[in-house]
Amino acid sequence: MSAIIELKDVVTFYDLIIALRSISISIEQGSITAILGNNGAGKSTILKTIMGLISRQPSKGDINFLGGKIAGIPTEQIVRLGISYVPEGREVFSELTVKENLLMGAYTRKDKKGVKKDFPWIYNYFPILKEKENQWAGTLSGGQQQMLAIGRALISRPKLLLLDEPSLGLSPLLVKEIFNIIKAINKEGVTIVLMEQNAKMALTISDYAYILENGRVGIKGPSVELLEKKEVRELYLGIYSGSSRNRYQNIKKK
Amino acid sequence: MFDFVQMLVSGIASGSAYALMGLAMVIIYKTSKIPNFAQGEMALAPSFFAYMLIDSYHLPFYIACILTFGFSVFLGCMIEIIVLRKAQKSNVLGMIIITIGLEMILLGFVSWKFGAEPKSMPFPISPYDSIPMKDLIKGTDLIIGTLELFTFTIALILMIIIFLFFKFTKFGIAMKATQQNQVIARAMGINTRRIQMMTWAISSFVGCIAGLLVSSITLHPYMMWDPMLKGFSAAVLGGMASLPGSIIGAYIIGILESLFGGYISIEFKSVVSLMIIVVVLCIKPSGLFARHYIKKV
Amino acid sequence: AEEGVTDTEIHIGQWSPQTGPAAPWGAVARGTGVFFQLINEEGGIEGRKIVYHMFDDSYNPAKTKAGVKQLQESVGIFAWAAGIGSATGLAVKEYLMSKNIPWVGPCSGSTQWTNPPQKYLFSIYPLYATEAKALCKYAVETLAKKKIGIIYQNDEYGKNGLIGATEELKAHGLELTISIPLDVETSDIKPHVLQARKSEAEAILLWVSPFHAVRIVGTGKMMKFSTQWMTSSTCSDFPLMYSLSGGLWEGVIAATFSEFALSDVPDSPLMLKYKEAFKKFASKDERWSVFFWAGFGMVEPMIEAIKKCGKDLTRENFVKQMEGIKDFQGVAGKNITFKPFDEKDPSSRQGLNSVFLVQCIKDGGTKKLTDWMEFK
Amino acid sequence: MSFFKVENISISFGGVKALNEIAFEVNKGEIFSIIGPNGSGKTTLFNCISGIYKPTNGKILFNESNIMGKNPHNIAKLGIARTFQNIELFPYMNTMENLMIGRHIYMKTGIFRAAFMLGRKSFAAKEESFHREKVEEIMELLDLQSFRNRFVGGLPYGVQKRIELGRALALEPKILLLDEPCAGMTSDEKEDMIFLVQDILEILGVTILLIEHDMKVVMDISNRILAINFGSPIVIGKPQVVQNHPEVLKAYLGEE
Amino acid sequence: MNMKRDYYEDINLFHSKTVIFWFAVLILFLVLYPFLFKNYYIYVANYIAINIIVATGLNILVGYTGLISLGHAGFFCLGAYGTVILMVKAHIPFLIALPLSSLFAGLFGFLIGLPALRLEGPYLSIATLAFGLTITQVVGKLDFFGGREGLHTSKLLIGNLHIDSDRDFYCLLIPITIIMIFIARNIVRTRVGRAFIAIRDAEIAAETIGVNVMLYKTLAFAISAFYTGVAGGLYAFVLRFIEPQLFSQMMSIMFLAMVVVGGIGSTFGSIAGAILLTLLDLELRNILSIPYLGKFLESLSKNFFSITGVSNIQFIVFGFIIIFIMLFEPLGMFGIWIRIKKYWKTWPF
Ligand SMILES: Nc1ncnc2c1ncn2[C@@H]1O[C@H](COP(=O)(O)OP(=O)(O)OP(=O)(O)O)[C@@H](O)[C@H]1O
Ligand SMILES: Nc1ncnc2c1ncn2[C@@H]1O[C@H](COP(=O)(O)OP(=O)(O)OP(=O)(O)O)[C@@H](O)[C@H]1O
Ligand SMILES: [Mg+2]
Ligand SMILES: [Mg+2]
Repeated sequence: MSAIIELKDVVTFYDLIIALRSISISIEQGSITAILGNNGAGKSTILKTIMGLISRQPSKGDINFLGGKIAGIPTEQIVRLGISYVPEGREVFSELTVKENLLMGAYTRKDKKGVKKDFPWIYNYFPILKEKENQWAGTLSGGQQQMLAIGRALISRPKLLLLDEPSLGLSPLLVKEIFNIIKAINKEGVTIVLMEQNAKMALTISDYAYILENGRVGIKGPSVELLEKKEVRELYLGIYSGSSRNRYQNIKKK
Repeated sequence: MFDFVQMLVSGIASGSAYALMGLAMVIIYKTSKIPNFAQGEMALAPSFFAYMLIDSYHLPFYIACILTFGFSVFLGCMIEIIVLRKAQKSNVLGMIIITIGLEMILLGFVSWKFGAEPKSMPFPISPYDSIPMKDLIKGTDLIIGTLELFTFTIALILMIIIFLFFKFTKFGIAMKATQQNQVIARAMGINTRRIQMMTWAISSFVGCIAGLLVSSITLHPYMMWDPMLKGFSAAVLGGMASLPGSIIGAYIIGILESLFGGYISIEFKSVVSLMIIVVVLCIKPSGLFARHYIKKV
Repeated sequence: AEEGVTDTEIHIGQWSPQTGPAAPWGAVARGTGVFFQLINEEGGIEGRKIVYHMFDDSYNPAKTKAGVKQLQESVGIFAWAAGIGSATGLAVKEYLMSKNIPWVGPCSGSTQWTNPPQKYLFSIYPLYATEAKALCKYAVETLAKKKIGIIYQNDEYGKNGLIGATEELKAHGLELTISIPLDVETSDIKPHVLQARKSEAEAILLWVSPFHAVRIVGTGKMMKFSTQWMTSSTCSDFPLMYSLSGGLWEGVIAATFSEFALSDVPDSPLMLKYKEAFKKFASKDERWSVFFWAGFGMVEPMIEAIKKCGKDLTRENFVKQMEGIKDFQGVAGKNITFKPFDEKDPSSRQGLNSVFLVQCIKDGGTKKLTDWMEFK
Repeated sequence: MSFFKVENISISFGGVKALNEIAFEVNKGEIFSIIGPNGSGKTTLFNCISGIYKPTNGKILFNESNIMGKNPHNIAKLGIARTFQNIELFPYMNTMENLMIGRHIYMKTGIFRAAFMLGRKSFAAKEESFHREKVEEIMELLDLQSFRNRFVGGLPYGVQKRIELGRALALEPKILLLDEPCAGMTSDEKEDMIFLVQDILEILGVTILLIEHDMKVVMDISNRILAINFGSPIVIGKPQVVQNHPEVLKAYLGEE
Repeated sequence: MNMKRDYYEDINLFHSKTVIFWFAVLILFLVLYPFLFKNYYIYVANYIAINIIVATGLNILVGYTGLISLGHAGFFCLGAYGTVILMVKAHIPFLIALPLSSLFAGLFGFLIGLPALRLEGPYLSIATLAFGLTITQVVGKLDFFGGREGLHTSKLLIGNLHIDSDRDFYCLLIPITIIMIFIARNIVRTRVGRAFIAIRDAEIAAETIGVNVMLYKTLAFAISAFYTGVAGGLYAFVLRFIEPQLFSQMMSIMFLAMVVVGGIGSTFGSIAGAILLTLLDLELRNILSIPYLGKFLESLSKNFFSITGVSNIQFIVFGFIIIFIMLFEPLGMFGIWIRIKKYWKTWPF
């Protein structure tokens, strides 16, 4: 199998602050890739860089999608190539209704009929959205907004789906659902990149994973292997040996 | 009684120009959340352009008109590309000041080129012709200006076309999406730049029609100030985000002013109608036809 | 020597709105400029050329004051000529008077120039009330109209018109049938015309800006309201008004105070000279308009007084010569006369009290209706 | 006598009942959690308590007095503080100032005293220094000193969450409402947050109402839990009880 | 790390010795100013000082509280007329009349603040605009206020001192301005100011942390109206003559522009904005007398435009300057100042 998207030595700045220091990532066609890391490690920045949402970035390096360079192209064109994106923190259009939000998700699609057919498909995954169809997205509950953001990304029928913390604020039941949905969509042939704090879940469903540390790729490898690694278990899965209470006290003393 | 009807009719007549200006402002507001204070001057410049074509180059009115439409669209696009696109980082207040700056520049150029003396535009319909309704409705002496009827028709047609266009294309929703969150709108594949450019072009075109109609009465550099302000008030009364709202708001203002002038105080009619708008807004904070959004936390 | 005067130069200043909504009035100051060029071309006065300092105040009194101060202090102005607007003038009046700087011919018919009279301020422009009186008198006596109304701008200009009309009608035992105030900034005048029509007035005075006047007359036609429209000298630029109104201005009667306005009498030699100067000095986009020649008329007496001063051009002497002007006849006005300063007598500083009436005929031409009518 | 009590409050939006006859009681010094599926009305409940929404009926009793219908700022003055699901900080203030807003109700400087803040002896200056010291203590507790002069807008998510908590603590609340404090954190950081919350309880003796979707967190630290669905209460009780309640399992946890 | 620190330092107006030094230099300059410059420049300075007071006050409303106003000329009008009428008709001395009428303006500000509790953005701008128009219309209508003919101010007496010339007035005005700026600075960096910013940035959060939004929004209106009223009262004595049309819509827009071009939410910015825009407004009329440029513009006009409209170039330049500033730096002149400071700090590295 070949790589659908490839980042080569990508460096990204926010003004003068460096956020990504030479990141190289390659994502296999049809796979689920997880990217993990602490707060501020640069996960969201990777996605924003791919989407071209940070102006004049990446400042170095290449991004190739399906063999073509996409670094520096306007966002809307990148989207048209078949990438869709669930931003961090929901970012639904709050003064559009749920339905209109979904329509915007399908903005790049030309087949009106197909879009119409896909609405039930989304509503099937998230029945609550059907119920709230004509409600302003801004008045949805946090979790409902998250569902909307995911639905909005799905309805564009992407080749590559970038998910930034899709499980944020969802109930345990739905978190499982989401991961099932992700798997199901992946089965339909969509490549998925997943940024997650819920490392355990992420590693369970993904094929390959990268762990970022401070703007660099720290550990990478097939997810099954990472699940076994001691440092991963300790730092990202919260499985410790010894009393963790003391650990926190120690940190505080530092 | 006929007095009342006559006042109503003339109120509607003066509402039409406000309606077009309001419409033009709403179109821009819908994508960028800025009240465009340069709207009046964006209508002024094409009107003078038409005058120049007719006066200096002796073009027939209709050809000059068509060229002027082209000019207005071009002007709208250029303003967006050269100025507003560069101002993405500014907040709403900054944008407002930028539109005020634009207003000064456009006004300055027009006055520089044409001087301050009023001119008369050779408009095919005289503003002072009228259609007496005597024959249509027996026993009345109701009078409707020909130009007013024309303006009214144009306003309605334009409104319907624009309304349908926004209603039945994705464009309308995409505009709102752009207004609310440009970055995410782009991430949905919406070409926000093109949308913004188009809205400026359309709005400039609508404003240009308003300008030409107003200029048929007199043509001088400050002629659009009052229609712009009234159009803005009308749009606000209707709810800045609603196209039909701006039209209906404009007619409400026109009628209110007319009735106030007729029955209560002719001097304070503008002020009183503004006061009424404020009272209405206090009851419906987002205008008559826009839903009020309260942020949920 | 006196401030602003050298052996070769006399510095004279004027403010005017060249920008902003009042900019059409700015033609006055440009007219004055052309007039001074004519004087200089003829060799100046006693070997002194006039250096003319005109600045734009956008009709904003704060800017007027700034400009006057700046010129006064940096250049040193001998005297100020004309100056457009009541508010702008009132903002600098105190400053000029306190420094004993002469100011001749403020370009508006306000009562505030001479009430109370100021030693260094000479007003020429006939009071707006005078014009209204003349019109009313004509309407009542000659046209035999009984029902006379007025639409007036709700500022000083309009209100003086209202006062004049009321007074004159009272003298004839009449009252105004209707008086309709009009806000300066409004553009919707239909309610006004509707009211006027309802009153069935036979003659209506328009004490409004030219722009509003045209619209009122036009809307009147639209509303099938026929009456005798009458208006002030402000709206007496018939060629312009005729073209703006698409010919509807025909038949309107206006008060005026200069032969300039007339197209039905042959030009006097003086006038020919002025027209020649206009062709020679004015820029090509300038029009020979009422406002433009007002710029000539308002300063003629001033030049006369400077001439009379001869070599001894001081402010004191200048004022003395101004006071000595009696029955002066330039192109504007009739028998302009000033008197020695008397605190209690406004007429000592009001030079012109006469107007005459003209009617607009085809293509903006004029028909002289009356001879000079004087009101004290 | 109950410390804090909600009596049968209801509210609806456009005909849909977001809260339906919710009632519960919270004891002083406990951690009381509220769980429920998305859109079940948890945040709405917080909004009602803090006065942003006005319920249609029922009562909210705090120290026996009804606070329902009061304005949010008056409720805050009684000592009820909260954090938000989506961070609601003041992005153009630095951390210190964000926390100082939390001291707002304790300060007395009005415009006149502020206007004449001359030298360090003036009332306003003394008050300002005093409260800055207080805030410093909170910053120390939450480990925020390194951000004290940074605008909060560009700070990492986790830090912002902590600042928001700090702002609420600066109010010296008697009751603290936490809306998903651990969302978007790694398990490591969650752990820190848990200990932090427990510390707060220990040191400051604040009563805590908690909304959280991470069951591990909820089960670890709550004294009692209220589960709601579609705005109606399912069950109130000890963690184990709630965790094993069949309806909770079905609607929320998705375990058989 | 030593946590014990002096918190007064945080809030001290002068953070360092250099700031104190420059402040002293500024004061010295202001004291010498009337002796160094011509009367005209003193008039300009007075005019600027008045606009600074307005901008500082308006900034509290627009910059700090985030509410827009297009009607501040109305408050300015109230202050001016209030002061003059109290002095002319009721013979109240200036030093009492000015605060009284400013308080009156502040009261009006409070009333206008009431609709502002529900309105925002364009809706609020129309509401304030309506207020501005109404005030001037009403004042122009009532003969008690001198109608459209305007009013002359009476002699300005403070104690036995005649304040007559621009220089005298400068001596009165500059200390008032400095005090007003100082007070504004103090207000915005303590509790009240923080509450304003909180309302601007996150209203609901501010409410739930105990900020009385209703009170503070109306308070912001009242304070800024008070400031504008003070400025209005002083303005009457700069011109020595007032009439309703002075207080036009354009004036309100200019006030807003000063705050925004200066940089919203910064007192320094408001001062800079007021200085720049006032200077442009007053001095651009002289653009045609600039050597070479003036000649060039005139020949340009002759060939392509019209001579009669040549003065309108000042609008064009004005427009370009404010657009340029806003495009270059959304935070206005304050933002530019910050950039320069940064540049100097890192210079020459
Ligand atoms: N708009 C911005 N301006 C300046 N710095 C930023 C901005 N956004 C992010 N950063 C910085 O860039 C770094 C990476 O941020 P990023 O948002 O990519 O982290 P993340 O891994 O997604 O963290 P989280 O888990 O909190 O979402 C952080 O140090 C952050 O402070
Ligand atoms: N202002 C509002 N207008 C309309 N509906 C609203 C409003 N506020 C809340 N709702 C509705 O009320 C329901 C409860 O919302 P709430 O935010 O309380 O959910 P929640 O329990 O906090 O969910 P989550 O865990 O997803 O945050 C939702 O269906 C939401 O759509
Ligand atoms: Mg992130
Ligand atoms: Mg919630």
